[in-house]
Amino acid sequence: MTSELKTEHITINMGPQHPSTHGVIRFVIKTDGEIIHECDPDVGYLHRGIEKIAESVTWQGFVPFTDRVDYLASMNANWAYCMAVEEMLGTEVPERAEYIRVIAGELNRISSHLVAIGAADMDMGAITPFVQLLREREYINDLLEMICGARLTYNYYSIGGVNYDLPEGFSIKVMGFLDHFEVAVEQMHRLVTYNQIFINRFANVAAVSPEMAMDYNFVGPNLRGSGVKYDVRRNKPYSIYDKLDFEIPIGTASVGTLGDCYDRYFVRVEEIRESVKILRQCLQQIPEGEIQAKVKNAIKPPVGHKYIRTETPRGDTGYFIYSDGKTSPSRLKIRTGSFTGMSIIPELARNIFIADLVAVIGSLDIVAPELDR
Amino acid sequence: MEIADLFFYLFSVMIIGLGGVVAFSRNLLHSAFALFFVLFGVAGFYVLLGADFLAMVQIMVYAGGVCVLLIFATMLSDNISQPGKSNLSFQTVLSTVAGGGIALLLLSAFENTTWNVVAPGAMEPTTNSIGKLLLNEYILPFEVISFLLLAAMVSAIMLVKKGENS
Amino acid sequence: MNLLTDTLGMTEFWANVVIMLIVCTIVFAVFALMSGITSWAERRIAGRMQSRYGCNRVGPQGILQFVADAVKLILKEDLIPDGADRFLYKITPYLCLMGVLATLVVLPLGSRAMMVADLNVGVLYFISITSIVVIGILMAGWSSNNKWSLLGGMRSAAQIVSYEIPVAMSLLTPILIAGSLSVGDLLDSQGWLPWEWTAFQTPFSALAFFVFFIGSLAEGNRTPFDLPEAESELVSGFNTEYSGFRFAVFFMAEYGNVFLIGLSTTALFLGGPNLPGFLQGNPFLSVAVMMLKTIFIMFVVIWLRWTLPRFRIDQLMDLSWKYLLPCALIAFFGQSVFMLVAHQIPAITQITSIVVFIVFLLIMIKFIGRIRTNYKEQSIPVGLN
Amino acid sequence: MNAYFNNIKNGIQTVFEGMSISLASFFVHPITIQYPEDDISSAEKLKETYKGQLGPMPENYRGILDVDLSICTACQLCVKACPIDCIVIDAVKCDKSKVQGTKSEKPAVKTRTCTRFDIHMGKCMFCALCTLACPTGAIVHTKVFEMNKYQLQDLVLSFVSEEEKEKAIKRDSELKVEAAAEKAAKAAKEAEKTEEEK
Repeated sequence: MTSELKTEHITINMGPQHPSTHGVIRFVIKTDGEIIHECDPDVGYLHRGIEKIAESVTWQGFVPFTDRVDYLASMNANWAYCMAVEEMLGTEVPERAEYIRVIAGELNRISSHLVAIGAADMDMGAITPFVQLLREREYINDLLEMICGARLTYNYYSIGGVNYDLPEGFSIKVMGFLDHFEVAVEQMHRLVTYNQIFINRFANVAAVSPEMAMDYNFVGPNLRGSGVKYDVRRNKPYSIYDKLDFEIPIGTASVGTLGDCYDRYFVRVEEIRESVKILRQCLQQIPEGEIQAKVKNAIKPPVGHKYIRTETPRGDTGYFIYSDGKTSPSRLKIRTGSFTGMSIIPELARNIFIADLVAVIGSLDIVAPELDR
Repeated sequence: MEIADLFFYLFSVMIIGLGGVVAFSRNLLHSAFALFFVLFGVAGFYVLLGADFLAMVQIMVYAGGVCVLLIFATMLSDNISQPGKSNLSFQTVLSTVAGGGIALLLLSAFENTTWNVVAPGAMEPTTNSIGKLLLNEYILPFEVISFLLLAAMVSAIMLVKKGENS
Repeated sequence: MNLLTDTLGMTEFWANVVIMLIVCTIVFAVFALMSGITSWAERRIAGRMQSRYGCNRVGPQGILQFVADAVKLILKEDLIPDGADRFLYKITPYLCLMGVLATLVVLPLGSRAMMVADLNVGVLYFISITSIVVIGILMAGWSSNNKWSLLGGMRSAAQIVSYEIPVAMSLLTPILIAGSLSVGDLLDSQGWLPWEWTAFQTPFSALAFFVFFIGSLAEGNRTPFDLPEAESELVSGFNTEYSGFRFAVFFMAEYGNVFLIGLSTTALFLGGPNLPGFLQGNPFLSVAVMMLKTIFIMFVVIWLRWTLPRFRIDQLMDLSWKYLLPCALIAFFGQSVFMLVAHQIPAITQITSIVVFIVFLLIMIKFIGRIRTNYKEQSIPVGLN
Repeated sequence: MNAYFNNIKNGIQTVFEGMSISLASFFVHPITIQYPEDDISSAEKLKETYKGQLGPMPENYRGILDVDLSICTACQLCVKACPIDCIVIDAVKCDKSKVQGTKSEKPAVKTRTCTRFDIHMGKCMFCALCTLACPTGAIVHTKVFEMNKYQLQDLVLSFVSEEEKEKAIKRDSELKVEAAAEKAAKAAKEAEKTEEEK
C-alpha cells in the first residue's frame, strides 16, 4: 500500500487561441489530471513594436499609438504620454482641460473595469452579467464618442490639453447616465459578485500576501487587492486629483484570505464606485475656459529624459521618454501593469486547478496587447 | 420466430462478438469499452428471462459503475492518452493455465447441474417479491451486508484521508 | 396490431416490428423537434436576458434557425483529428444520442397510455440507462486525441457517476409515496391539484424534488454544472474536436437532455398529465398539460443556465456528496417516518400538503416582488437620447 | 458546522436573487441595433425603438475622411500631421476658380490646386490628427463608416479626378506661359524703361 501510483503529467497548451486567455497569450501547463504542477506563460504574440514606432513619428503623432497599447483604457494611456511630454516642455495645462481629462479618464477607467469584472464573470461561466456590464460600457462608449467621435481608440488628449471641448449638455447626460449606472451595476453585483457559487470560485484562490505583491512589483488594483494602500492618484498626485475627494479601496479579505482572487476582483468593483464619485465632483466643479495650452506645431523638447507615472485601470503605467531635441522621441519605454501581473502567474499557478488558473488570469485583469506593446 | 427470439440472437451475437474483443483486442481501452457492451448484453438476457429488477441492477452497478471505474483505472495507466496503446501480454503460460482451469470448472458445473426447465409463459415481475424477500426473510443478511459495505466505505475514506494528511 | 395482422395479412412477428418502428419514429421525431426548438428557445431567452434579441433572422422570430443550423452542420466537412481512434470517434455521438433517447422509453409524452413502455421497473431503468451517456462521453473524450477532450470526458464521467447517487436516493421518496417502481403508478399516485403533486406533498418530498432537479441538471451537463464543456476552461470539453453531422448529433443529445429533464421532473414530481376527474382520459388535454409543465421546467433550466456561474470540479463533488446526498437521505428517512405517522392519523396528509403548498406560494410571491423591484431598477432611463 | 449551513443559506438566497434579476432583465427591451434595418443616424427613430436607451451617432463621429477641395489650400499640413503617412498631396500653383468653376477672391497665381489628393483608408487609423491640423477645415471625418471593398486598391480614395488633374495641369502650364509672357513683357517694359531713362 505504501508504493506510489505511477502517474505522468500531461503537458497542455492553453492558448494562443483559448477562450479564457483574453487575447493571444499562451500558457504551457503541466498538469496532474486537473491539478496544475507548472505553468509557463508565453508572451510575445502581440508584439507590434509600438516603442520603436515612437522613434519615427512626431511627438504629437505618437498619441494615437498610445491608444493601441491598452485598448481598454486608451484615454489613460493618452494622458500618461501627454503628461510626460508636457513635463518636458514645461507646458501648463489649462484648468478646464485638466477637468475634462479627469472626466474622460475616469469614464474610461469605469469602462475598463467593467470589462475586467465582466470578463472575470464570464470566465466563471456567468455570461449574462458580462453582456449586461458590456451594455453599460456601451453607454460609456456613447458618451466618449460624443466628446471625441471615436468609440475605442480615442486620441482625445493632445499635448497641452484636449482636442475637443465637451459638447453641450454633456454634464447632464453623464449625470443621467450615472443615476442609471449605479443601480444597474449594483444589480449585476447582486447577480454575480455576491453569488455564493461565484464567491466559492474566487475566495481563497491564489492569495498574494502584501510582501509577495511588493516583491513581484504589483501595481494598481492587483496591489491594492493585497491590502497595500498605494495609488499614484493619492501618493503622488497629478492633474487635479489632490482637489478631489475619493477613497482608495483595498482588499479586506471579506470572504477569504487577504489578496485572493476575490479581493482583487472586489477592489475593481469598489473603484468603479469611487470613480463615479470623482465624476460627480468633477462635473459640478468644472470651470469655463481654455481647453488647450499654446503649443508649437513642431514640438522639440529640450534634451533630457522624463519618467511619468499615472494610475491607469491596470495600475501604475509609466512612460519613460528620452529626447535629444528633435521632432520625435529618441527613445521611449512604456511600463505597463499587465506585465507585472503576468510575472506572478507561474508562482500562483502551482497546485491549483485548471479552473483556478482561469480565475487567476481573470482576476489579474491581463490585457494581451499591453503585455507585448 | 418470436420477437424475443430475435433479441435473444442479437444479444448473443453482441456478447460473443464483443467478448472476443475484450479478450483479444490489443488496445486496453477498446477492451474496457467492449466489456461495457458485454455487460449490457447480459442485462438484455436478464430481461428476456423476466428478471427485470436484476437487469436494471446489472446495468446500474456493473455497466454504469464498475465498468466506468474500470475505464478510469485504465486511463490512469501509463501513456494512455495516446490511442493505439497496446496491451501485449507476456505471461502466456500462466494465463493459459488460469483460463483453462476456469473453463474446466465452468464446464464441469454445467455438466453436473440438473437444469430446471420451465415451460415458457407469462413471467411475473420480480421486483415486488425480491423486495419482500429482502425485507422479511433475509432482513438480517441484508442488513449485515449493508453494514459491511458501509464499513468498507468509511475505511476507504479513512485510508485516503490518512494519505492526504501525511 | 390487429389491423396489421388481420387486414394486411402480416405475421405477428412482422406486425410487431412494424409497430416498433412506427413508435420509434414518432418518439424520435418528437425528440428531435423538441431538441431543435429548445436550442432556438435557449438562444432567444438568453438573448432577452442579455438585452439582445437572439436569433431572429431565419423564419418568423428566427424559429427555423435550428433547421438552418442542422443543414449547415450536415453540409460541413466531417473532420477526424490525426491520431484519433477512428472507429470509436465515429460511433460515439450516436452512443450519446442513444443513451438520451433510451430514457424516453419510460417517460410519458401524455397520459399513462402514451408511454412507449410502462415498465414495472421504470424508475430504475430511468436511472440506470444514463450510463450509456457516460460511456459515450468518456469514449468521445478519449478517442479525440485531444487533452482538453480527455479532461472533459473524465470530468463528465466523474460528475454523472457521482450525481446518479443523490438522484437515485431522491427518487426513493416518490417511490415510497406510490409504492411502486413503475412510472405509470407514480403518475397515478398524484392528483391534478398542485398540492396533490409529489413535490408538494410533504416537506420531505419537496426536498427530494429539489435534490432531484439539481441532480438532473448535473446529469444533463447544464450550467452551473457544465464542467465537461466549460467553455472558458476546456474550450469545449469532450466535443472539442467534433464537427459536421457528428457535432449536430451531440448538440441534439444535449438539447434533448433538457427536454428529458423537463419531462422526468414533470412526470415524477409535478403531477404529470393529470387532469381533473371529468376531463380524465382526454388525450389531447393530457398531452397539452404535460407539455406545458415540461416547457415550464425547460424554461427554468435555461433560465438557471443564464444566471449562474459555474462550479469548480471539487465544489461540484462537495455539493453532491456533502449537500445533496444528506438531503436526499433526510428526505427519504423523513418521508418514511411521516408515512408511519400518517398511517395513524390520516388527516395529516391533506393538511401537510396544503401547508407546504402555501409556503411555496408565499416564497413565489416574495420572488415575484423581487422581480418587480429589479425590473423597475433596470428600467431607469439612461438619458443619452 | 455553522459554515456548512451558512453556505446552504447564502447559496439559496443568492441564487434566488440572481434568478429574479435575470428574469427581470428578460422583460427589459433589447438594446441591440438591428443594423441594416435600423437607421442609426436618426435620433428620432432610435428614440422610438429603443425608448431613449441609445444615443444616435454624434455629429463629430470619426468615420471615413472627406475633403472639400474648394477650400483646400494644399498646404500639406495634414500630410505632415498624419503619423502613418496615408495622405498624399501633389499640388500645382494655379487659379483654382478656373479649374473648379468656383469664385476665388485671392489672386490667381498664389492659390495652389491639388493635382492629387489620395487617402489610403486601409491604412488610416481615424485619429483625427489631420482634421485638427487643417487650417481651413477642408479635410473632415464624415459619419460614413461603411467602406467594405472587394479590392484593397479600392480603399484608396482619390479626391481629384483625372479630368480635374489634367485641367489643373493645363491651367498651370497656361498660367506659367502667361506668367512667363507677363514676365517677358515686364522685362521688356523694364528694359524699355531703362532704355528710356538712358
